[in-house]
Amino acid sequence: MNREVTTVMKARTLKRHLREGSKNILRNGWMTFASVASVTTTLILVGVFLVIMLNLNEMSEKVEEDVQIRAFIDIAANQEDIDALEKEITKLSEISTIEYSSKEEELENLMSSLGADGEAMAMVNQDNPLNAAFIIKTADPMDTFDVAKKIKSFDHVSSVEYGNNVIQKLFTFNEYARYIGIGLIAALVLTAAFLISNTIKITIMARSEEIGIMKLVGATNGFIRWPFFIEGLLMGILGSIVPIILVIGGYYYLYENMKDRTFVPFFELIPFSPFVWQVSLILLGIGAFIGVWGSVMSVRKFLKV
Amino acid sequence: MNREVTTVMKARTLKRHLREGSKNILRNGWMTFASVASVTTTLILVGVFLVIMLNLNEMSEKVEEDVQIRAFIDIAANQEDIDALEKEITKLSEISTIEYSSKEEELENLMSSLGADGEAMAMVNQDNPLNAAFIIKTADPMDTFDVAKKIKSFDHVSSVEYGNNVIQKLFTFNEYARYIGIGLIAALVLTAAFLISNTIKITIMARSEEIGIMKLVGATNGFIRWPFFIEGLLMGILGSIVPIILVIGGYYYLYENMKDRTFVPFFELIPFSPFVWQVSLILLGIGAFIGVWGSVMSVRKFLKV
Amino acid sequence: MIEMKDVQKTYHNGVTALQGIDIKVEQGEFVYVVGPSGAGKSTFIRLMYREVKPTNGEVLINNHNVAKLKEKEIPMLRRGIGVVYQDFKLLPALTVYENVSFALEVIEDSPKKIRRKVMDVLDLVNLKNKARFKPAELSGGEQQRVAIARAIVNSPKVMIADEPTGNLDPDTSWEIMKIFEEVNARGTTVIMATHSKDIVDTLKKRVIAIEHGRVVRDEQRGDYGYES
Amino acid sequence: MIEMKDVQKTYHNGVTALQGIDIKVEQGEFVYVVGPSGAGKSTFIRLMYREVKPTNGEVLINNHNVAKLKEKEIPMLRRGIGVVYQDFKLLPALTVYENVSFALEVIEDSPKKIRRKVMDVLDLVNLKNKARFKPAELSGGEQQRVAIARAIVNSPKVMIADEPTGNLDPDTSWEIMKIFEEVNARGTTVIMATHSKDIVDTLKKRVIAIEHGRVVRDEQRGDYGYES
Ligand SMILES: Nc1ncnc2c1ncn2[C@@H]1O[C@H](COP(=O)(O)OP(=O)(O)OP(=O)(O)O)[C@@H](O)[C@H]1O
Ligand SMILES: Nc1ncnc2c1ncn2[C@@H]1O[C@H](COP(=O)(O)OP(=O)(O)OP(=O)(O)O)[C@@H](O)[C@H]1O
Ligand SMILES: [Mg+2]
Ligand SMILES: [Mg+2]
Repeated sequence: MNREVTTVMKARTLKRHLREGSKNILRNGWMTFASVASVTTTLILVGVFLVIMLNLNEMSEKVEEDVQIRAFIDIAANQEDIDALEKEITKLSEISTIEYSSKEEELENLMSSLGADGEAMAMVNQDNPLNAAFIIKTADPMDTFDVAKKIKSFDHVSSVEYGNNVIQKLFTFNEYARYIGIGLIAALVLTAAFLISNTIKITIMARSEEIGIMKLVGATNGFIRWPFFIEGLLMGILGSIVPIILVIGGYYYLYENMKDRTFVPFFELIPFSPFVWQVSLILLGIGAFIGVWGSVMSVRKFLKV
Repeated sequence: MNREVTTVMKARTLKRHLREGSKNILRNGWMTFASVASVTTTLILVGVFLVIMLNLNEMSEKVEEDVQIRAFIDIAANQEDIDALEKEITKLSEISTIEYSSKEEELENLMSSLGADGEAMAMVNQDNPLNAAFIIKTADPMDTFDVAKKIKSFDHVSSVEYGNNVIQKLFTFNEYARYIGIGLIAALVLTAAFLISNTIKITIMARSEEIGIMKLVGATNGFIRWPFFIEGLLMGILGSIVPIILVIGGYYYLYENMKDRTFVPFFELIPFSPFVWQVSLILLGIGAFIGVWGSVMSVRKFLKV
Repeated sequence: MIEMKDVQKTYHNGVTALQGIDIKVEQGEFVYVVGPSGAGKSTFIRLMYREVKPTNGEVLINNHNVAKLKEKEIPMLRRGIGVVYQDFKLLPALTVYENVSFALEVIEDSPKKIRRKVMDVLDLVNLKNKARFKPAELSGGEQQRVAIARAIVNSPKVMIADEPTGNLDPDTSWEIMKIFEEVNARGTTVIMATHSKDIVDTLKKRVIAIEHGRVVRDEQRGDYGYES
Repeated sequence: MIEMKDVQKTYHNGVTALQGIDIKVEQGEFVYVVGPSGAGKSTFIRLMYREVKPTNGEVLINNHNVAKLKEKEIPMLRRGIGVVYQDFKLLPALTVYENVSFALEVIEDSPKKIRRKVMDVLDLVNLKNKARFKPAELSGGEQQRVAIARAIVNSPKVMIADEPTGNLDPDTSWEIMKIFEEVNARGTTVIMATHSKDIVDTLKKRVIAIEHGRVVRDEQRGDYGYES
């Protein structure tokens, strides 16, 4: 009589657990509904956030990619010097592209960027006071500052510029925004996890008496836990359906409406597919994982009867 | 025997309800704890968001306030024309300030904003090709575009400029970000409301049998509802304590560490007081309101026994 | 005082627990309701304080149709009736004292009176020393006595008891019956569903026997009537 | 087979429900446990399937100390003991059929066997026609019979019943007692706490009387012993 219960489960018992787990979803109608509603709401929030944050991240990365270093070449430098400088710069491992821009190109560039002022200055064309320059991009935009500093120390470099002030500000700003975004997403997912498992915990708490009865009738912890496991999994999956539909539908709508209107250059959405499928999978994963985790953890508490 | 129960409550009964409501917090220990934990987590999220969003909003407003319209005056215009133009512009109701900037001031301005290029151009100073301009700010930065368009149509205005390209992008970007921010905050508060009242609903569901018994013993709906009202209020208030402490403490820390390091010009936090007190009050209000609302609404369902 | 006219009760699951019930109980009577398990005794009793509504027919308390009471009038009805439920229906979160006092708080009695009445009645059922215990810390018979205490604490006009001695030993049962007789002597109508042949045959009262949802016998000073 | 050595049980609230209990019950015995309300009968019974642990002393089942069982061994102990709880302890979300079959699913019986055994035992307690009902849709006596059905469905070596006839009319009680005797005749030890003087005095068995937490009498073929 005092043998331990064997831990190998018979196939029919697994079937029984699957059946019971699914039935429980219906048996505890109201409670299940409330739990699933919690999962749904939380995941909608997570979904919306994920989409926004990932897009903003993508955008700010694009903006940063536009950041280029402009190394002005000493007027006194001859072609040999310039070639030597180019080689030296190219040796820097952080560099991705380098391009030569002549005096004339530089002036044109300046004029077009100045708009009205530029036109007014067209007349001084003959007197071009500008230097030729190398336009350099780094593989990782974060290296811009370092690289610029290094280049500045090279021979025949009269001065170095990287973006104008505003872009620089935007740059720092973006960096912060991205950290904040990642922090928020993490906080949100953790909060979602806590809230969902908390809700499930309460519904299971309400059934602690039942769990006690099951134990008295001779059920092992595993036997009791299985249906809760299935139930949690189903609740998590059920709860992620609506968020997934909303994300797919909402993003489709947004994407279709935005793709032609590139009114702000770097305000461009990540392509629909496979992005939404990835986000959907993440949501499903969070829902299922937290559903299972929440219910299994909560049951544990009541198994010590 | 069939008289209706009077609805005027005796003072001692109110006292009884207050006592019972507070006791219930302890009686349903685990459930209460889970509910309060839900409130706490959600409000922390709301609090962090509020602080971030309000600050970002403030910052982007500051950036936008820097946006000014530069209306260049025709070279052919004489002083009379200029005076007339100034009057005309000043009549526009959206205008907040207007300032005259001479040819020389304009050139200086351009040179300093160009950095290295500007120095190179110092030599062309004598040949100043630029126009004099009015520098105009609108009361609401959102009016910038409209006002600029109007001014452009005025006589003796050669061209109109408002900020450079990047600022303009940033501007549109900010506008979107702000809408998104407001949307997120609203969504978050609504979600918080739903989640909290949902959690409370489940805990009360678990007590539906008790409510049924109370009704059988002759309790009126009001009599049953009151302690739940108190309980909900207390749970809401308890749940907002930790978020409030975190917001106050966290913001204090942040503010103290940031105020000297203005490494990014417009990255400046809203002053500590009264900002945190306002946020704290909002959190307390949300907590208390939703606590009460969640429990009273949930009880209603079970009063129809 | 309590009257049923051709009452039928069919539960939502289709079980007809009672049918064709015509019965009249006068104020101050003492009535046993007997019958086999599942006969409909509890349902008969539940109709009186409107835990269930009749599917057909009328249940009149003081000539008021109970089924037609407005939502707001129901608490008043129930306060006039002390009920000992077959499954006790104690509030698990409250102590013995609080469970009993709840019936008095509901009618907004003064705290002083509440205290005195509750302690008196707990003394009567011999549970004064367990006043601060929760129901889960009591034995079955102790819980049943708490339920009895709660039913009589506000001196109701009618007292209904569903199997009030099912978890009690004979000695305690007799003590409880003595209390019921005293309550009855003070003018309270007592209606008691029971399986105790001993009690019914010894303390002779009116007996209503229900079988398969119908009244099959209604005798003054009857006996339990089923062979054991 | 079941043995208690100087057992004492003090609940966490300080109530000493049992003390100095020395008792031995052999396999196949039929034992009544009697005593007044709150004497400690249920506690005495709960010790055997380890719903509660003794504060002092030893409870031995087949010479294994129940208090020393590992967490994993407890289900095995309980599967060998069929229990009718005083408060039934039915699972409210499950139907009558499911409540009974649960005891068989736990031991991973085959679905076919489960079906047959459950229907047989429901027939035995006369509830075959209520198999699909939830406990809340049953009368008190019907619930009690479901609890009895669950206790005997897997033919346990030991059957423990706490007041199993408290909500049953005498006729049904006798039917249940007949079932218990049959179960006992097949070799199952039966331990039954009861307040029914009738049953104890008619079906003479060993009687253990508990008062104030102590065994005050232990007789073979004893009688209920309390005056009514
Ligand atoms: N809430 C309910 N919903 C559905 N059916 C019910 C409900 N309560 C009782 N019944 C059914 O109504 C019938 C009568 O039940 P009732 O509780 O009135 O019997 P009883 O005479 O009190 O029995 P007992 O002596 O066992 O307590 C039973 O067959 C039962 O199954
Ligand atoms: N879970 C518990 N926690 C604390 N005290 C308890 C608990 N269960 C029972 N008691 C106390 O232990 C004593 C014995 O209770 P027990 O249930 O064993 O009595 P009993 O003989 O079964 O009585 P009854 O015939 O009324 O069922 C009682 O005084 C009771 O108050
Ligand atoms: Mg009944
Ligand atoms: Mg007992």
